[in-house]
Amino acid sequence: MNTGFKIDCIGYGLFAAFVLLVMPWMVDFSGYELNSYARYLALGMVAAALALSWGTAGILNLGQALTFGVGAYIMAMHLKLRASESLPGGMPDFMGWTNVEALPWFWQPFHSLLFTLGAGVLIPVGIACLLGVFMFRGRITGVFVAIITLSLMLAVQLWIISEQRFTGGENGITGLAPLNLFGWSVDTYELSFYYLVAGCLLAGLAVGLGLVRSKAGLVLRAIKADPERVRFFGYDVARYETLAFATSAGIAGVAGMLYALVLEFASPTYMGLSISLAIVIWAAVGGRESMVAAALGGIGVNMAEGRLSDLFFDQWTLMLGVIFIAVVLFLPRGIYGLVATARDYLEARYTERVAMALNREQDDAARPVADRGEVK
Amino acid sequence: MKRRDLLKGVAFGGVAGAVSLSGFPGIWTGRGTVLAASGDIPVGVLFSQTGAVAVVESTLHDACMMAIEEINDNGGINGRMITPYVEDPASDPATFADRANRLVRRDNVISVFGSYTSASRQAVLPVVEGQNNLYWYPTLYEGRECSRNVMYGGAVPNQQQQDFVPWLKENFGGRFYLLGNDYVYPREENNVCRMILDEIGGEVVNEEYVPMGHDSFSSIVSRIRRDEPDVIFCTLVGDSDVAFQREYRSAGLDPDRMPVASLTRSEVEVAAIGGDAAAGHFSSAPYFMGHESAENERFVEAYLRKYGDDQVTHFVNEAAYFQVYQFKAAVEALNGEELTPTAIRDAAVGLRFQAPQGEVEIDANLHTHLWPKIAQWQSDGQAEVVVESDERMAPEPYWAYEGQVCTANGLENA
Amino acid sequence: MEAWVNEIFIGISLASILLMVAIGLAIIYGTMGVINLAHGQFVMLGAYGAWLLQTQYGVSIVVSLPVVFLVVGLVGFVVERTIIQRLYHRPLDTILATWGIGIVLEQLVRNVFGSSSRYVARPEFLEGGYIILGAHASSYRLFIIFFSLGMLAATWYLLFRTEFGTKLRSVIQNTEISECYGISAKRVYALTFAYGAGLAGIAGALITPLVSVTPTMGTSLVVDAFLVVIVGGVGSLVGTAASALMIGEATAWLSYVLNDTTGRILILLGVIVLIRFRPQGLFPDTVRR
Amino acid sequence: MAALTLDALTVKFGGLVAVDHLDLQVRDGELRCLLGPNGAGKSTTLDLICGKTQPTSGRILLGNQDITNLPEFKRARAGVGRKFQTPTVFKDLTVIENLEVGRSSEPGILTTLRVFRSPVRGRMKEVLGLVGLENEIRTRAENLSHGQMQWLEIAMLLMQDCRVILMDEPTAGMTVQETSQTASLLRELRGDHTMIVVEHDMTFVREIAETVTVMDQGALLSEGSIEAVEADPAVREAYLADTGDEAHA
Repeated sequence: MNTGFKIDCIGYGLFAAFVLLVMPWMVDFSGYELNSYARYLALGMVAAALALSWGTAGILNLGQALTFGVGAYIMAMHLKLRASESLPGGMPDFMGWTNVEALPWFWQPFHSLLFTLGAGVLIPVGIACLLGVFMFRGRITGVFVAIITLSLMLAVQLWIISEQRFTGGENGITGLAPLNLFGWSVDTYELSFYYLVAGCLLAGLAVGLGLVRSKAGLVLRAIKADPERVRFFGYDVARYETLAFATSAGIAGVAGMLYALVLEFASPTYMGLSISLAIVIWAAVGGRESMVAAALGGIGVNMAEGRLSDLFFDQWTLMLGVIFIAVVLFLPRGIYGLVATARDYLEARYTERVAMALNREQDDAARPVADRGEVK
Repeated sequence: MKRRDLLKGVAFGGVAGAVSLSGFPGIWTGRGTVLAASGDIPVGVLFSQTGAVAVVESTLHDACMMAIEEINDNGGINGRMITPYVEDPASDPATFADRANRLVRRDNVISVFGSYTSASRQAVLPVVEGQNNLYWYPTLYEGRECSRNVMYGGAVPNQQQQDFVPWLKENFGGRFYLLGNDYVYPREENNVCRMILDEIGGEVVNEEYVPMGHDSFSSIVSRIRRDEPDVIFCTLVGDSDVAFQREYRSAGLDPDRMPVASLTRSEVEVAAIGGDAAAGHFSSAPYFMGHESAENERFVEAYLRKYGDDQVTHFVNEAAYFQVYQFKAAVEALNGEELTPTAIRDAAVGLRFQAPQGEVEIDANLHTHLWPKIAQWQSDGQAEVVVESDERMAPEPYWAYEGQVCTANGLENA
Repeated sequence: MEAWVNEIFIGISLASILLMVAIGLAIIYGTMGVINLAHGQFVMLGAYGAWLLQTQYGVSIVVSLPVVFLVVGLVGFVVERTIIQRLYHRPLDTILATWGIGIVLEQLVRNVFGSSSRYVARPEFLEGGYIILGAHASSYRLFIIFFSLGMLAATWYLLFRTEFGTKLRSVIQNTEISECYGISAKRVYALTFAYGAGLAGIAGALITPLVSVTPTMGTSLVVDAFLVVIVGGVGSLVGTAASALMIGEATAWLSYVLNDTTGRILILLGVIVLIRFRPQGLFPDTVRR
Repeated sequence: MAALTLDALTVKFGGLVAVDHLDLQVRDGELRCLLGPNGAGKSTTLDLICGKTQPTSGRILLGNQDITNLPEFKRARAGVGRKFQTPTVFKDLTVIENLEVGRSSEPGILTTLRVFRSPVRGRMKEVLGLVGLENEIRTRAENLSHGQMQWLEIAMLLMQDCRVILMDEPTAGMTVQETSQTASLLRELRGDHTMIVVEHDMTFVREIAETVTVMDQGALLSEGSIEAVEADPAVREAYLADTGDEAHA
């Protein structure tokens, strides 16, 4: 438990330095790229959220984009209402076109910023809790979890597209007002906005790391290895799995809210099949075992995508495909695996040297350390 | 992880690292392709080359690039070359926004030509409006938008339907079956269609939407068989349109008694449907490949020569083509004044250009006056124009909304 | 009455397409535990194969099937040998690798053939249709129904009545013991994967007259096929057929009574409930362990 | 008083009756050995007690509490611990992490979310000493020897501090020396914990057993001291009928 804690802190610190200093430095702390980078951070955050459920608890959520998208829609609803204040009934334009008489009740509370911010976390968490209880009480695991989460996401996406009167349909919710955060009008191209996103990402990671490094996280890692065995120690496995699943959903919800802010619209493609699989791939490239590594994977792949698409135009998809295959084949634990293996190797060498030194000192006077596994 | 894997991994990571570190950090921000020489005119070209929408959008890209090349080959605009900055938004709205951002904010283009779907246009809007740039959008769309930063080159509902719906009622009867993909455009077109039908005494027997990309139409065809409408008023796009028309054919329905009247079907879809299955049905659009005019002959000939005989021109890539010439005319009209997106926009209003479909004109509301046509598809995959408007039709993006007018000052409520 | 018969026929017809696409997937998933997300792209390759043969050499779809089967099978073989083979002990990772393979195949096809949507004509002798019990049945759809049953039967025969099938089943049961008896597990797996890919190719060629042929056509197919395989039960051919039929009929009826969107949403929710309460599938396990 | 009572416990798998109206009482602090030929239903009985398998009929009482219909984790909380035949420790976790998972007196999320350290003192230290793993606390379980893994699992059960420990062949795969160390470990635990041990190794059984229960074909065959059981003709017959490897019993 506390073994990995120090290493976590170092990793987290380095990551924070990268996000807070190096990335803005790369663009001289200004310019439109900050907006792109903020977008990458939001995507890195959702990759980290997936790593929490997948890497820690072994729950492969192929519908991670569902809660991400829900978060984005929640933020967009608030901003749309603010943009529609001057329209008849304060109703979004797309509702007026489809002859909606009055603002529907489930839109009403999104006038409030506080409600919106709370809902952006709690609604995804609520969805995940319900789905988690539904699945994990039935001891659904592995590929079945993947299929269920994927199917649910596709169903919700279809529903959102078809209920155009209330959701904006295929176009999503567009034409948003800028966010006014307690008097601070957010400009998404400013350094301050970038730091807002970075702060949320680091906070989300801190929450996740806290969970992973607590005893609850230890139990989750045990569940990943052998859920059956954990039950016989008296842990309610379904509840633990739901905990990881819901925390992951909450972080994804925040990431979604930020994403809608960055792009200034919400679209049903945010909860689509391709982004969901992309999230899995980002986490795999970075390393699913560590949230920080997964976030780095999300940021790195998207940065690379931005660059490759610039250099190689439409052939970048081909290159990305090849890179993914190569990572899966040669780096099964992602980039994190490289670091971890190197670390373990060094650690083993060090222990070996210490042990040898000890042996020499003790010589025949004492029995070798390795033989001491005896019952008194 | 085994030792051998580790070594492989290190090698792999090392190469990736070496690539990414060279020129750090500039490599993350600079542009790969050639920068515009001073004096050149930078424009963005933003059509998907990959992803689901690439089927249509790649042809818009081709037409747009051809126009740019033609202009440059003929000495550019007032001697200045157009430098196209090309991006591939991969059919994804979020990527559209990101790439538009790059074009407008990094490459400092003074106009962007791009996109096919409404969703992608709306994704780009915050970017071009935020920077007061100019977006040339060639596609027919649902109207009721009045941005001062978008040049709308395609038809809006009144331009496609005002002549078409009464003509259909006259020739086939007034019982319409409305069928479309589930998104903004079909719903709005059907809304307009209902209004026209109300006015002229027709009726809607059914109105139905299927998800984008949906390709099994058996149930719908059996419902059509049940309802026996006079006209199937169709706003399906892409794969759905193809699958539907083939299903219609194999179900043995008769185009003479129950034709499909489409607002979205162009030569692209017909090529995929197959001429036999499409023959006898109707489309309404301002342009068809088979339209007879000297300008069109030149356009089609040049296009096929450049991109191959199996390609087609259609009402969206025609607009993608002529919009570049409208841009050229606007820049010429500025006559050496400073080139800014707003100046180009203001200079473009009222300009006329002899497009392949006929002489088009840009309205003060930034939409385009077009020449509506009704055509019947033939088994060779071409459309034969059966009705041709004798005057340019004005674009009224808020036609269906009483009291709302799109003017040079933006949306006005009367 | 007519409407009833009609909907039943439509359901069977949808089921036959699902089945064609799903059989190959079921074989690969059932025997090797590989979740092959590139399956849709194998289908797409088959469709392009049929298109190429028709436009270049004027070959009808039906005639092109053996060529398509062999070529796509060969692609599958190469993919298995170079990539999948290294992943048998990490089944969930195959999701990632095969998704990457899918991306690569899609882009390669786009590079070679372009993004346009392609047209393939149905064979002339399958034009037209029949009236059965008052319902309209197109001959091509009837053909596909029978062909898919044929594929099912051939696969069953291959698995349970041939030496290769025996070897395959013994490898699935116990790889080590089989190897002691001189069966090369690697070879058996590679051939099975190739066979599954070949079936996908055939399915792709046969659906060309119904849908449009584009580089992106595979993605939506693979999701549906996967639902069919999982609902049917891992490794069970009968289960795959039954679940294809169930989903096909449910789609037909729900889209007839309600509409296509609601129908699809309900199917997805139904699949979720089925998996939750019957994760072993409709007909669990006849081949695997 | 009985720590554990089985009352006409029966389970059928399809047509096969794996455990057939089994009655069993184990005293508090007793070390009970469960013997029987292959397929006698010994492991299944343990599965039934710990909740891995649900009985078809009959009751299981832990003290006075009826645990027949409780899910596994609630039985564990009530005080049933299980050691499996092959050592089932968490191989990716270190020794101390395994033990921390084992320390499950407060298994609720609200508690575990607030625990961040597992200091080696008190009970943890004691147990580590008992099984001789105090020098391996940072070793990942997969790097332990087979015998150490078995002890680790026993140690986890000790951390769990359960009233009744069910052990399925705790010496399987151990060397002679390791086996005798295990025997002395079990003797030490006797009294504080109630234990049911399934074992084939008769030498080991003789070393530890007080009372022995013999099962055959799912039913109780004989019960008593080791000598009495070995003298029972029914037991001899059952083992002779079994062509398996325990004929020496």
